[in-house]
Amino acid sequence: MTEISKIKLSNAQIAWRAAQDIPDGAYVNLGIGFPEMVARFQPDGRQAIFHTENGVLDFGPAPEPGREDWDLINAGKKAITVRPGTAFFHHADSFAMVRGGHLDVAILGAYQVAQTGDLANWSTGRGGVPAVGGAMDLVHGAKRVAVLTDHVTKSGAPKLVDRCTLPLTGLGCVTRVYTSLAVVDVEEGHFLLREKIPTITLDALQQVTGAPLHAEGQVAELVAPEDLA
Amino acid sequence: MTEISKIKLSNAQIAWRAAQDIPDGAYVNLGIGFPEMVARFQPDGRQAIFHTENGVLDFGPAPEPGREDWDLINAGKKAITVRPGTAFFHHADSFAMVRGGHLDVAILGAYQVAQTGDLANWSTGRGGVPAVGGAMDLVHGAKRVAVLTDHVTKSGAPKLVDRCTLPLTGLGCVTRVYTSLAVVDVEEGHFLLREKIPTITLDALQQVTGAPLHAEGQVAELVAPEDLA
Amino acid sequence: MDKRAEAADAVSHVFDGATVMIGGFGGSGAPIELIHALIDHGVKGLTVINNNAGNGHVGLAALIEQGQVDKLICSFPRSADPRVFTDRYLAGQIELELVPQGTLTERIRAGGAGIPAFYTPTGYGTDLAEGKPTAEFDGRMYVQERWLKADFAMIKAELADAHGNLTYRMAARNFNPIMATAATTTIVQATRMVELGAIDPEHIITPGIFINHVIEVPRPAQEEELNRAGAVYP
Amino acid sequence: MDKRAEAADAVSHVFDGATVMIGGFGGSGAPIELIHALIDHGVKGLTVINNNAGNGHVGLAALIEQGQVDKLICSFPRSADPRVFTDRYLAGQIELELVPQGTLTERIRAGGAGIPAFYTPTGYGTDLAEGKPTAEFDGRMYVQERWLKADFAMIKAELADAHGNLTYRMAARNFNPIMATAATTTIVQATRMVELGAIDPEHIITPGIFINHVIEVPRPAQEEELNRAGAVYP
Repeated sequence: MTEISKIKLSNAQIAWRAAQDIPDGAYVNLGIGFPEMVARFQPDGRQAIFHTENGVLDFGPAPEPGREDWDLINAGKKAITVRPGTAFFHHADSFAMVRGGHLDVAILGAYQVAQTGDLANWSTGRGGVPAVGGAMDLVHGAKRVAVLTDHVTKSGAPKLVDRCTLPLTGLGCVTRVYTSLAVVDVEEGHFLLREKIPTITLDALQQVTGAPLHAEGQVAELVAPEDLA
Repeated sequence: MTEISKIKLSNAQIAWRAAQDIPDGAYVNLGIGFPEMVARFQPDGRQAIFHTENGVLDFGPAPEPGREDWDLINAGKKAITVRPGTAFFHHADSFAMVRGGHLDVAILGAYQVAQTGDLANWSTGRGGVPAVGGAMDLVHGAKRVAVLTDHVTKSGAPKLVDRCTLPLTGLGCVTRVYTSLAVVDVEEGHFLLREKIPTITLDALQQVTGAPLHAEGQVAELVAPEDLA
Repeated sequence: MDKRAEAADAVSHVFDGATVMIGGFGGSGAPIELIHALIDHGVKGLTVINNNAGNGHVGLAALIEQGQVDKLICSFPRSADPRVFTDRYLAGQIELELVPQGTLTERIRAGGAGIPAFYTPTGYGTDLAEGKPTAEFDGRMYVQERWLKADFAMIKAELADAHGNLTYRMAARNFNPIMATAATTTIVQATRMVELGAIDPEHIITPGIFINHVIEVPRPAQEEELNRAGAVYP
Repeated sequence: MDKRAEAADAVSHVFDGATVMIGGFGGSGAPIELIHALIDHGVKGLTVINNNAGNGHVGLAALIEQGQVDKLICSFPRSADPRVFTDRYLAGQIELELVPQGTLTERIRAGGAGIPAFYTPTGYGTDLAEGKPTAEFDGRMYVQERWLKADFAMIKAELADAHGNLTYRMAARNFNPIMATAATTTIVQATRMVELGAIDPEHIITPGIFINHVIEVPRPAQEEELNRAGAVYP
């Protein structure tokens, strides 16, 4: 564990890696929190179009502090801006975009991802006030549903698992997982390892993964820039 | 029969009578053809707001000949005009207004109306090319569904019947019928005679009606202006 | 026809035990002045439908704090300061029906459009679909969801005319147009009243057919700003 | 990203046997130039979804007259001059699925919104609901209807930008915005291309996410006017 925490990618590096898979002009929804970071790392020459489920398409970055207009926010209730091409619409139209399969990619956080593609990311199952928001909608409809996550929990338990033990967000919905150690696809009920950081062995990676990692041919090296902010 | 054809109200008079029941500010859909005539006879000081299911609310009358804009038409594909308050919307929003119960009145033509409120107004059942348009939608949702019709067919057969023999538009949907001889409500599975023209006896009216006419107290006189254009 | 009214008069029809949709997503599009008028009206036992559960001590949070809400139907009862709802919920003083956001949205839209039930992939196989009918279409499983309707909707618009034709302001549009369609009586607070015909027919987002009462509130309070200032209502 | 294209290129992807939604209500909003490009393309065996069945010998009527349509899904196959469809239909050369107009509309909207099935009161107890599942909700009977999707949608807009953000013109809006959402590939003919950002974000009716190809057609033909002039295509 100590070793892994030293070699693993930062959240910014995970977000950077996910951003490399987004083509120019893709329609993308970034989940609240960590996934929002993906917007910062779009490769030069590519411009994704971001959707926020409260009813804005193709919005711009956060305004300068003090310049916020609280009628212009994203799903995380953070202030955003308009840019040429921005469109406003109501919630039913917004979730028609989501549920109707019009997003190219949804990028979300996770508590657990199962090898079947099941996702648990809305409830720790520990009581308190439950809250789901748009998570259960976003996992259905987008052509690709990608997850950004640490490879293990803070206590070292695998987050890529055989079966989710936490309350599910959706069944069989995740297509790719970007972790702090690897890039893993979900295909036909198993994990397919696509990339891993060079400083971990396959065995060590398997040990912190809760279900078998399969591979087809070469597993590529997962290398992200060091100096990401 | 000869006698009835001499004493009966004209279509304009039937439309006039129906118009008297429309309060100021009511949201109204007039079916294609004969029912469209109702718009001409709004009492002074009252202004209904007309809906056309192709996507316009609160439109104005037909333009002068030669001034038509064929992007601005009603459900009958006749040219209309805008006026202060006009709104445009798409078909799904338009039928949400219809199906969602937001219209105060829909006024339609009929082949047959049954005492149960069943309506047949879309198909003569004789083959050819079937066409339904919005008829089946309009009969569900409006708070009142009124029918304008001759009391009998051209061959003298009753149009107010025990059971419809023609293909149905909707079950139990008609609330009031304005005929060339009478005003009849549909209540709890029977016809309730509200008004009749003074020149026909109750017996004679019953004879040209295909189901029993009930009455509660006084049957009012149905009198319409003579000089309607 | 003139639908203009005063806030106190318009909300005076809201009765004990009524179901009330309240527009807004967080503070954007929340009809703060109408909610406060409802607090002044003092009605009890409400079922409220909103995306959230209030923030701080104004607007919906204040309505809950006054003990006027028995049940909340929402997708995300969290906010920067959700204490009012959280405390009452954990004490068992308020019922919560948690609905995925897109399903909440579509249920409201269905209520307004006369669709009593529909099927959605959202929530299938999760705790939030427990006990709901399911069906397979084209090899995929779906959950049947029912429409949502309300006795009253209270919404916030930008421009309004006397017939209730409305526009909205940026992301403050959110739930407002769909809630306007799903209530028996819809009350709107608009930031600016304009002459009939002043809104281009192409730009009207909510046609007046859905609106019953229009209240002009020229400089509406913004929940986010009230909370940053530590406001408490009443 | 730039979605601008030529009509011939955009329609060249339409394949034999494809399902094609065509916008418009009668002639208003009918994308005549796109339909004529599809005639030039010469594809066969199409299933067409439109409210009507064409009028005269241009647009949809011409597409049918060329024998390119095997099946029509519509609500009202009548018009001032419906002979092309009528003759083929009575000769058994074209299949007709007749759908109540609001149900047609809602099925398309459902296709675009990821709702595989819904219940509607429309048509219950009539010939047009024969064989369809029914269910009771709150004491009233409803018919279950399925979504409609298409391989292609061809629509007509007023303004467009390079991302496919669109406005429409008056009652020509009709089916166009909902068909835009329900097809794998949506092709739009717009009367005027404008710069990105030139359409106010509040006034965009169809956001570009639903659009694949935008063709500028500066002076579009109007079906009604073509027919009054006795036009025939090709």
